[in-house]
Amino acid sequence: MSQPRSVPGAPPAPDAPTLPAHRFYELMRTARLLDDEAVALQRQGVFPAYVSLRGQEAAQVGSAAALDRERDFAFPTYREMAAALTLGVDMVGYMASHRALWHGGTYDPIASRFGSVNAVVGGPVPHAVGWAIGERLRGSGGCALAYFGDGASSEGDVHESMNFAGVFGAPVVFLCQNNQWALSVPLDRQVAGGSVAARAAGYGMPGVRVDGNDVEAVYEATAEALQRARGGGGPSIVEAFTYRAAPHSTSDDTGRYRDPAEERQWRDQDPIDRLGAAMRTAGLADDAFFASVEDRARAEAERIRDAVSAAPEPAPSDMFEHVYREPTEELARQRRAWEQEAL
Amino acid sequence: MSQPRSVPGAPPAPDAPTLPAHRFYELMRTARLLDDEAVALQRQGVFPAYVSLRGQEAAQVGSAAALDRERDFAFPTYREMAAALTLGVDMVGYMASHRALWHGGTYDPIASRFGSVNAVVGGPVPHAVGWAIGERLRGSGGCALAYFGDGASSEGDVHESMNFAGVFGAPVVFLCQNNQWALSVPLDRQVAGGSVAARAAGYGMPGVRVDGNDVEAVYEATAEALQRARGGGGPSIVEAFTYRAAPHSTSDDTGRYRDPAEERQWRDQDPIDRLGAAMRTAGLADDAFFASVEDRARAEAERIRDAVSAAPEPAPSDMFEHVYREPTEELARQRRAWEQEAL
Amino acid sequence: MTELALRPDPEERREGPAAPPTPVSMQQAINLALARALEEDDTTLVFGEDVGPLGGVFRVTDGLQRRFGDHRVFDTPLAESAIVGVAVGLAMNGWRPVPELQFDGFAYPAVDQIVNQMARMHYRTRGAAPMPITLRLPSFGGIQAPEHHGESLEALFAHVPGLKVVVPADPGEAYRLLLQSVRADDPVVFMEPKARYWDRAPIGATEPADPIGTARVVRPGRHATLIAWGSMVHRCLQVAELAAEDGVHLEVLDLRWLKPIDTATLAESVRRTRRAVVVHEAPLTAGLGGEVAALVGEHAFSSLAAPVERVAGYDVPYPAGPLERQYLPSVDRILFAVQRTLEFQRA
Amino acid sequence: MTELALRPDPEERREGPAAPPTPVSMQQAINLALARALEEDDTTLVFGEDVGPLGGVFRVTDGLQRRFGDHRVFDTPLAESAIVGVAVGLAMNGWRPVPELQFDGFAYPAVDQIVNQMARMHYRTRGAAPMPITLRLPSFGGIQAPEHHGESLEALFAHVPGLKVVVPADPGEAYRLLLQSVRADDPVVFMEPKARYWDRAPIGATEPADPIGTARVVRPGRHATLIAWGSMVHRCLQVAELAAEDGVHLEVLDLRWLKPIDTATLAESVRRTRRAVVVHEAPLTAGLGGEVAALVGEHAFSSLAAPVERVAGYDVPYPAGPLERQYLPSVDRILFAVQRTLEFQRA
Ligand SMILES: Cc1ncc(C[n+]2csc(CCOP(=O)(O)OP(=O)(O)O)c2C)c(N)n1
Ligand SMILES: Cc1ncc(C[n+]2csc(CCOP(=O)(O)OP(=O)(O)O)c2C)c(N)n1
Ligand SMILES: [Mg+2]
Ligand SMILES: [Mg+2]
Repeated sequence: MSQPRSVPGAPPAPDAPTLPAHRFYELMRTARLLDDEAVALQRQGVFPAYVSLRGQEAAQVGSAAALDRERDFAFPTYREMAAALTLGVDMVGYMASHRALWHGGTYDPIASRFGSVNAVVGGPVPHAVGWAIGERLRGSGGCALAYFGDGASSEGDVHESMNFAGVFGAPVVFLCQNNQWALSVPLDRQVAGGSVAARAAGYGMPGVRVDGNDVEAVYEATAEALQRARGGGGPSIVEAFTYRAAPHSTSDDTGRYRDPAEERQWRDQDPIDRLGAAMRTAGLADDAFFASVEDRARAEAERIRDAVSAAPEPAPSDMFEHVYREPTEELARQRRAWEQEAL
Repeated sequence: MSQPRSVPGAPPAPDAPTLPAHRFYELMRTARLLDDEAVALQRQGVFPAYVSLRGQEAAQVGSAAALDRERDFAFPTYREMAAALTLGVDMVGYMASHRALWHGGTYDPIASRFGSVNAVVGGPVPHAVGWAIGERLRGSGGCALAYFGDGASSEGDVHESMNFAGVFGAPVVFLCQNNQWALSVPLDRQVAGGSVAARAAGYGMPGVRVDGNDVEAVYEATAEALQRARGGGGPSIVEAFTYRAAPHSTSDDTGRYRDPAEERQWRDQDPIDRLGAAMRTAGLADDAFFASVEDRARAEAERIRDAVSAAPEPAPSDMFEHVYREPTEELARQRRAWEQEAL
Repeated sequence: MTELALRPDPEERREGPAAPPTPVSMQQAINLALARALEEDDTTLVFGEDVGPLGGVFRVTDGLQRRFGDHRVFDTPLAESAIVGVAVGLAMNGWRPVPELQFDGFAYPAVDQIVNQMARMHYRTRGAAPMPITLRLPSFGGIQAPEHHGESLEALFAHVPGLKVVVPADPGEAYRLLLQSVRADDPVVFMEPKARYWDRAPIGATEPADPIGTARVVRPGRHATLIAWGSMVHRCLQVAELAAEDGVHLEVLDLRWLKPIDTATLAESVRRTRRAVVVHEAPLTAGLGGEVAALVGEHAFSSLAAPVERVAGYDVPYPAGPLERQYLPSVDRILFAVQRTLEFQRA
Repeated sequence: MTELALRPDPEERREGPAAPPTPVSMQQAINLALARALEEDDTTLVFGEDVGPLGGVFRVTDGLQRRFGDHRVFDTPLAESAIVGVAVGLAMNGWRPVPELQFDGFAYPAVDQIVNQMARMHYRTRGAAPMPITLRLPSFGGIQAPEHHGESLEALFAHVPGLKVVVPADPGEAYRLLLQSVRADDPVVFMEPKARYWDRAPIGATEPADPIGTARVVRPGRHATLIAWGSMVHRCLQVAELAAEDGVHLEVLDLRWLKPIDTATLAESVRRTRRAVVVHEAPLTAGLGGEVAALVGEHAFSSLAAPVERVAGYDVPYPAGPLERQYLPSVDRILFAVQRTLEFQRA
């Protein structure tokens, strides 16, 4: 098992091991436990709905860990919880989006260098390009990373973004998590040609498909793309080939459209189990390691679960906040009317 | 010079020669003279504006001639006058669009199997895909051909269309006239990677770039793509690499953005001159041929010019026609009000 | 590249529509209408994101692919603009497309194809190109959904020449209006109020539909007219019920066709009641309530005893779950407006 | 892949804006405002299709790239949705983008990025993401242009929470309102009336702008208020001129900010004149005239002596050249409406 050069992800907890694989493992395991907690919260009626990232932990942790948190900026969709975790985003604020406390979440996306949760498939991808062009103009050396799915690759915005970035040589990495399903539509009915990475050549940029369940492979590919972008080499596509192990969301019913055998087959490819086994084989981890990770991960998942469950609902008047920076009299009037009629 | 197998374009005039090259030459020459007439009509104030296709005659005649006029359907942009001519569209009705008598022109696009003039860059491309899917469902064996430019290739709609067609295996040919300019923006600031045909691989479909000023090469490439589509082989991209020899439109000023030397250089590549010279060399045409073509082409261009100039303006009340098939009372009311106030 | 290979099971095809259970949900009513449309006209096609094996995120197309085959009912790539653009091309080739866009907020990427192409193709071609498209759009709020899943685009569509726009308020209406829209030869935007998908009622499948562009009085009254569409019809009925307890008799008008609007019925009602309150979920400013107020002003000016009241969403982006209740017109807010209109005194 | 290599010529950079010739065209006034915005704030960026060497199809950005360099003023690929999306990303990274969409009818492909992203990003991020974008949009008809080159999208934009929308009517207004929009920290859709690009007037470059959201009375009068924006302000002034000859004194109100609307000025005027005619180019149904009529009804009901008249485009797709004159509100049609409002008798 090769070791990445460095992992500029979240600073390790004081008592955490320091090898990248150890960090990856702990992040993935924490994400998994938190994901499980979130599914449970939905069942308990605390979350109205939740989109699980189960199976995609390696794709998210590996890619996010490659970012420089001082300079780079990630643009997520609605399924990048493990990426948020890796980047040190306030996870209670992140989960607030799933509790429907505020659509974008309640963390500060600018300070976190991790955009708000965004539900428009493909919609945030051009933002990454604009951010990257701006960074390049300023010469500050940061890179943007745009997360999107196999389904999103069908949207016009994703194409416009790739072409735009190619023309400008913008420092952006298009990180496709190809989990082989876009809700109920399988890859072969979604992506003509079957590969998002293969689109790169048509834009004159490098594109690579990596095993998305191999966290180090994803890390390496993303780091390479970022390094190239940072050096003025322009954009690239990294396609992490993985599998959406859970239903699309807690409202979904996979029984209607996919074969449970496929799910079982991919269960053997679980990215966390794979890394764990490889670490054992390589002598990088023993029972004590796994036990201590488990303790910390569980504590963290439970802390976040409890905090998001306990988070106060937004004040009703929050509805009128942040519509504008420079408020309008008309909106103030509506707010006064609301105060009289609704409070 | 190789000869295409057959040219199912407009039936030859009674006294016209019958070899494909002869037909191509005459169509291109007619298109050129009609184009010149149209530019003149704009100068005279008969047309409010005109978009010349000068330099692209081979790309249009060659591609349109490959279509089966009984079964296929072409979707043009605003610059496909020579394609319309080749397909036997009522050219007075076509030119009516440029005289601003009716936006889409006054020919019948369904009967002509040639869509209305469409000014939205990229907009008609998904129509071709839909038409082709419908044709395939019916099993009638027709193919759709979508014209678009290098600039259009940047639009989301073009990508969504290519991917959609790829997924459905739709019988459609994406015919890009890459004339190296999108208004004032040159190819290298428009198309990342530089080639539209190169995008095809990313959709798992064949793509080919041909010399767009070689009418027979364009014909061959289009015919091959159509044959494949008709046989169930799905969509392809044909990129005819050519040059917009004239300004973008009669309102344009190329002096602001491109080097006259480039224009001069491409003048030597004029597709009509090239075919004429090749025909002479091959012994397929002599002075008498060129003289007789010239006579017929001029007569045809002048006939169309005179007819479109003399065409009646639309009746003001036409504004209220065709908004719906099943008219609404509200619109009838507005029409009555208009009759009282405006007539 | 995959093929449209799956053909309908001929056994299932023969069956015909299941006898409508009584009562049925709006979801099922739309499903039954789609099945009937697919059955009665071989050129009808149903497609969109996840409408096939999944049966749509609201199960509205449940079972249709199995019954009619995946050449008649099919999933598309995730590309709203192309979905509408493909529908336009299919229509030009003689088909009768019934595309679905999955959620209201995801209709925005298709606005160009809707406005510049679907709505204008018949005009542009001087009537040569048929354009009998019914664009189904699960719409409006009330289900505490994530962002973009609770939008009200009716004002946008109602402004576009060449479109017709309709919103059913109950299962029977949904059944009749959808069949009518599919059979119509003009493009119709069919906005389904998500919050009512689970309402159950007998659908009266054999009742004839009223003409396109007609509103309906769902509760007669004499003191003021409440004008609404979709879910807000129900809210207005609740309000009318409450007001009746106080002896105030409110007429509730389900406008339903938002383009063309039934000005005659609207004007007749308000001329009689002399007071009007229009209620919608969309933000107040430049919402369709302005159009309704203007029409009332134009056609019932002399009868009007008070300004037309508008009760609408606030001019804020659609808020998250717990705030939705505050955002949507509530019974209380409508009652306040009724009170204002009843108590109005000319200055 | 090409680079943003060209840097501004330092000589030219030092010059500052050319002293505005008096009078200047609206085109030039906008150019001067853009130059000033680029000069006073290094984070301002101007981009769009053909805005660089060509200087825009209306020459509005003429010379700006040469003067400020192609890192500040640059051409984009032909992709409207990405143009707005890139502006959103630039704004998130601390820039002040001034993107142009080439023509009104080509704003439709960008509607998703405008509505779902640009207008909501500040809200979605609870104020964390600045969004000081000014989206320039050559708008409206009157130049007998090809299809899609003469649209009126103001009702669509005015309906979107989070946006501000403004339309200048003359060169001085264009100069001041554009600078104000660029300096403002909220997204503004700046709709430029193409038909007035060539109007010349002194621009009063040092005059302060009125606050955002204020209308202006361009001609006082007492018999009725004409309410308009953009080109229609001029048409209304013509009408007022003609009416004055008959002793009818019309007030002309340039609404100019269509979001937020200056309800106070509007109401004050109509309370005084007791009659209102709203004029716009967009199709009648669900146009912004409905909003204006509703506001007048709400705020001046007791003063109103007649229904608010609406003179608008018809509910048809924008017609070709020779029909445009028939389509746009004409002096005659506005005069008819004035006559109706003056002669109105309560039933
Ligand atoms: C523009 C848009 N259209 C439709 C939807 C509804 N929708 C939400 S997720 C989804 C599937 C997305 O698939 P993919 O991009 O592969 O991401 P994944 O869910 O697999 O992570 C769909 C259709 C949406 N959110 N946005
Ligand atoms: C959606 C859209 N955006 C912008 C325009 C304005 N416009 C008209 S033609 C043109 C350039 C098109 O370039 P290309 O696709 O290469 O075709 P060409 O004009 O070279 O034939 C532009 C920007 C338009 N018509 N449609
Ligand atoms: Mg996916
Ligand atoms: Mg071109």
